[in-house]
Amino acid sequence: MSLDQPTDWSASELMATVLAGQLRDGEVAIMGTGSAVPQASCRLAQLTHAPNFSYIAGGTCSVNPYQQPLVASSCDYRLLRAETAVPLTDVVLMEGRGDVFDIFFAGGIQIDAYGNCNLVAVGSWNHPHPRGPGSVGLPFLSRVGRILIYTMSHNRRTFVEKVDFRSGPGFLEGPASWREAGLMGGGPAMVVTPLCTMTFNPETLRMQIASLHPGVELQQVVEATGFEIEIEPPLPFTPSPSPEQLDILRAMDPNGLLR
Amino acid sequence: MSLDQPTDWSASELMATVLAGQLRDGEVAIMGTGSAVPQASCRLAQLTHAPNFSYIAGGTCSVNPYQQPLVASSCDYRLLRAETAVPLTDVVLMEGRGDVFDIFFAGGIQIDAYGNCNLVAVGSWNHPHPRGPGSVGLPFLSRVGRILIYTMSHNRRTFVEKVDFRSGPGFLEGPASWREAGLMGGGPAMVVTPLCTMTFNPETLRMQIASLHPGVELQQVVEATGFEIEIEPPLPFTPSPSPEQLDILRAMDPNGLLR
Amino acid sequence: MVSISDAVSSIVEDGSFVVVGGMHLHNNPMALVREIIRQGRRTGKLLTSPCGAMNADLLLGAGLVDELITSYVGFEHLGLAPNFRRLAEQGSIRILECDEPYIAHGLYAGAGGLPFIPLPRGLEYSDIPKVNPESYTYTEDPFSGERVLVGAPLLPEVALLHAQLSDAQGNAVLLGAHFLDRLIALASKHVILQVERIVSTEEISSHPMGTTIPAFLVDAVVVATGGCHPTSSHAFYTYDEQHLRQYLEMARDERGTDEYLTRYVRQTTEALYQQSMADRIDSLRNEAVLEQRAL
Amino acid sequence: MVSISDAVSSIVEDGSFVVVGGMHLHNNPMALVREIIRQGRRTGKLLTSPCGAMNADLLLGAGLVDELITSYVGFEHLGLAPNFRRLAEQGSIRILECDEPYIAHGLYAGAGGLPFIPLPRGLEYSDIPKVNPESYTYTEDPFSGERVLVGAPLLPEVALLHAQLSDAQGNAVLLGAHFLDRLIALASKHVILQVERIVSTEEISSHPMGTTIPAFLVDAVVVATGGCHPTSSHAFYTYDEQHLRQYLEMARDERGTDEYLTRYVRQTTEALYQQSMADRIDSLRNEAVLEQRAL
Repeated sequence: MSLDQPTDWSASELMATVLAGQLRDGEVAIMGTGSAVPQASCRLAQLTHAPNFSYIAGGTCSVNPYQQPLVASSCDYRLLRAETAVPLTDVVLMEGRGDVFDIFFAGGIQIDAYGNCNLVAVGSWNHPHPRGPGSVGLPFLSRVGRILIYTMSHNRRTFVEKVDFRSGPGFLEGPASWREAGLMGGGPAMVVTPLCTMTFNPETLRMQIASLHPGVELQQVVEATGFEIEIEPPLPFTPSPSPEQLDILRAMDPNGLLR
Repeated sequence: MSLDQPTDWSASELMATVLAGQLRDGEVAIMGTGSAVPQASCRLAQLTHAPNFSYIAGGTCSVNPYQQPLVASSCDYRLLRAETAVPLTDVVLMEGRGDVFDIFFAGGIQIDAYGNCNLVAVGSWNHPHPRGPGSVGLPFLSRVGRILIYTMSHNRRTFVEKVDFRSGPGFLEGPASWREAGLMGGGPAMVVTPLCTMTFNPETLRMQIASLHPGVELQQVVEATGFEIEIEPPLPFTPSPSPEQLDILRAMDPNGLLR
Repeated sequence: MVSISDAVSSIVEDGSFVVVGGMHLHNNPMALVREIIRQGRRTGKLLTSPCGAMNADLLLGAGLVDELITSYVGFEHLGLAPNFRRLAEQGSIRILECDEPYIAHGLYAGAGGLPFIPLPRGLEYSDIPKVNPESYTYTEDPFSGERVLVGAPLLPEVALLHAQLSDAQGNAVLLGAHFLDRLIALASKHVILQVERIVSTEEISSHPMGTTIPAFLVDAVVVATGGCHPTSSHAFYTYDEQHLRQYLEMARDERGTDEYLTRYVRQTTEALYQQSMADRIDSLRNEAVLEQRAL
Repeated sequence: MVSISDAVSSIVEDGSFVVVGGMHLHNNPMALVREIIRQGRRTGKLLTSPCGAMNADLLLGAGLVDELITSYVGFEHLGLAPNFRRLAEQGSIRILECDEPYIAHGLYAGAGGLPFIPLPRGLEYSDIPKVNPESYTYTEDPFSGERVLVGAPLLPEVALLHAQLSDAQGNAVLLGAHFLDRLIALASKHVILQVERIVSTEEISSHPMGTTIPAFLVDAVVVATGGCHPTSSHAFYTYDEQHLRQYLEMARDERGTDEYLTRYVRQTTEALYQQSMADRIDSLRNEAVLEQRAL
């Protein structure tokens, strides 16, 4: 918990509500490992403003798991308490097709100013420190409607000017390279951390602070970010989770994964 | 029924027993459309000398259907009375892998001296007469252990010197082209018709008569074959089905598809 | 759920690339095929999966197919496909001659966004690639340097599929064989699903791994009880051999085909067709073959 | 059915290309992995599918992997994979860096005899192809002329897989998620299957479409009740978080890893291991999640 003031909700709960707000009725989302926060956000969206939103949860490939309860592993058997399930091989096809998934929830051990994500290596690939687990499906960021990035680590090791290894492409090296690539995906749309939400400047394609979480000072974010982050004051505060949202999140999370 | 002498078994029953004799314990076979005869042969082999022989029956992709009863359509729902079943997409993969299937049962509207099969067109492809249904999986003949060809039509329209369209490769255009192609498959091993069985001369790779069905004269076969067929006298007669074999075949064929 | 006429009129555009599901005499989406004929929608390209039967031959007979991409159209032991045969022999239909491996791998490429698909070595020894350079070409294997036959991805605009069960949203269960229908749904831009019966989402959820097509791939669900007739619907009824033989007889020439289309398609609605065939279909009910989930 | 030691000794040759099934903390074929370590069989190449955990990290810790081909080795929310991390940071293991789409499509190519496999456009914007030219290269799309990233087929010699149920011949049912295990069985020259329980062929036949792997692809079936421990076996038991945390703690250095291997692998047999863990596994039994076929 990185907030300075005491609140009656956790950073993860706030992040889940922020992400839920990005999801629209009728859309379809996909996510990878370590996905309790995005899973909670998807289910929250379904139970509030987006009843026909669909999502596929990790390697079980269950579709619209009921989150009874929210689980920590992306391949947990209990995720099959779900509307239905599809084979992983089909999900790989749909990710490649590129017009099925509107949202990809991404993260990384490094995330850079242009939203590129690294799950492989800090330092050189040959002699990394640390060596990350690996990219899994992150290269598919190039073929998805929009990318929502989340991380529990808002610090200068995670937020760097340029990733040491690109697992999943954000806006590449900025406007020129992004235009040249002509990818079908829309690129990163938002980043949410325990401190703030960030979007991308449509001109520079660099990360900019969009809102500060309640109780967070701008200076905290600037110091915790390893690149020059764009700011357009006055910055709003991120809306706190509503009581209804918190009720829903806590009903699906008896084990307190988000607390 | 093309035999001249009355027998207590049909040509199809004889063909099923001949084909069964080609199947070895532990092997795996695959077949296409219109496959009552090969299906009967596979089940017969399982129930006699080859209990660990496996076969996949047409588009249902059932594995080792119990043939209760033998059915006419290769995709009949009743074929799912089977040991198990696999998806059609998996069968296409296994056919391509090339080391899974030992046997492919093939046929055609034309079959030529080198065992090439045609399911597409007699005459030119642009103006065929008749137009056949199409090749389905026959091009996979290039990647299977050995090919067993069967047809109910032993006549000069079916057995031609050279197919007008090659759906599935036999020994191509003979020894030079076969060597040059260097295919992983072993090529055609046997042909069975209502008149006789034929094998392929190991030198010329052309079809040769291997046995005459009981009551069939050599001259009949020669006249019914549209190319110069090799003969090595004295020709044996094809062994008649045994009473045990006929009991098994008739138990699985209450509707008399083989009669 | 929408009406069959709304589903077809709103999703199938004139000139679309359409794929028909089912295989041979089984699970042909005939209710949707008949509705397309009633509405006179031309299919710019028609793909069979891999083996077409009544689903393709009827559209061909109705003169609604510009180009046919197929590895088989026929009626198995019942005979050749009369309209396919006649049009092919007359040279009055453009055929993209294919084989099953290309159709399966081409759909895989289409579903997965693969720009093209290499085919197993040996397939180049059929004559198919020679007559269909639009679907097949050659390239070099960049690893080995060898010449490789490759296929173009198959990207249908509309899939017409039959499922035995689905919920109202389109989470579909194919009881019995799946043929290529799952892959077709994955590769197609739009999916219209005809089903024997609508079940609750709770029923779908109780066997999540048993679902064949997830709802988010399905554009429209149409109830069509008996909608595969005269072909079979696995686990529900077998094919109507008598009706199929009648069709094969009538469709020997254009006039007979037209008479068949008038009587069984154009002068009736799908609801009336299914009503008129209900007794026949009842008599074709499958003996219980497998221990099944509740129907 | 054979004993686990006979299955491993007769099928896994020293230096083989081995693939381990399961994904993340689930369905890892740990009984087979432990037996390989007991017998000291080197894997010339080890593939994860796509996400390895204990299955890969333990083989790496035992020093039995020459080359690792993977898109992920880790323990999800529990932490990084300690032996994978240490060896990678030391530069003492050759890594063929991959992504999930290549592993899935590469196995598809291997299973289907496709000489190579084009990948969807856009995947070339990761750094993965740059550091792994053995698995990835470029060619030209012969249809469009565009540059295309392609992968080499994945052709494992031995697959180590876990299934919840199978009959004695190896007709295997994965209850719960299948991950890539079906595809792995299709792509691999040999399959060794460890199962929670043997069922009759009649039980398999009563749900033919529910079978995940047909027996003719399986070389050996080994009964390993609790054989995924400390990972989960879907529908049977969940992962043993306490034991996994103990492993992660011990495996922080080589000495601790060796101690773990001595205690839990080398100085015990698989039967004794499973016996010693039986109470723990009982306490990890899954709540009934789904209406299931009879276990």
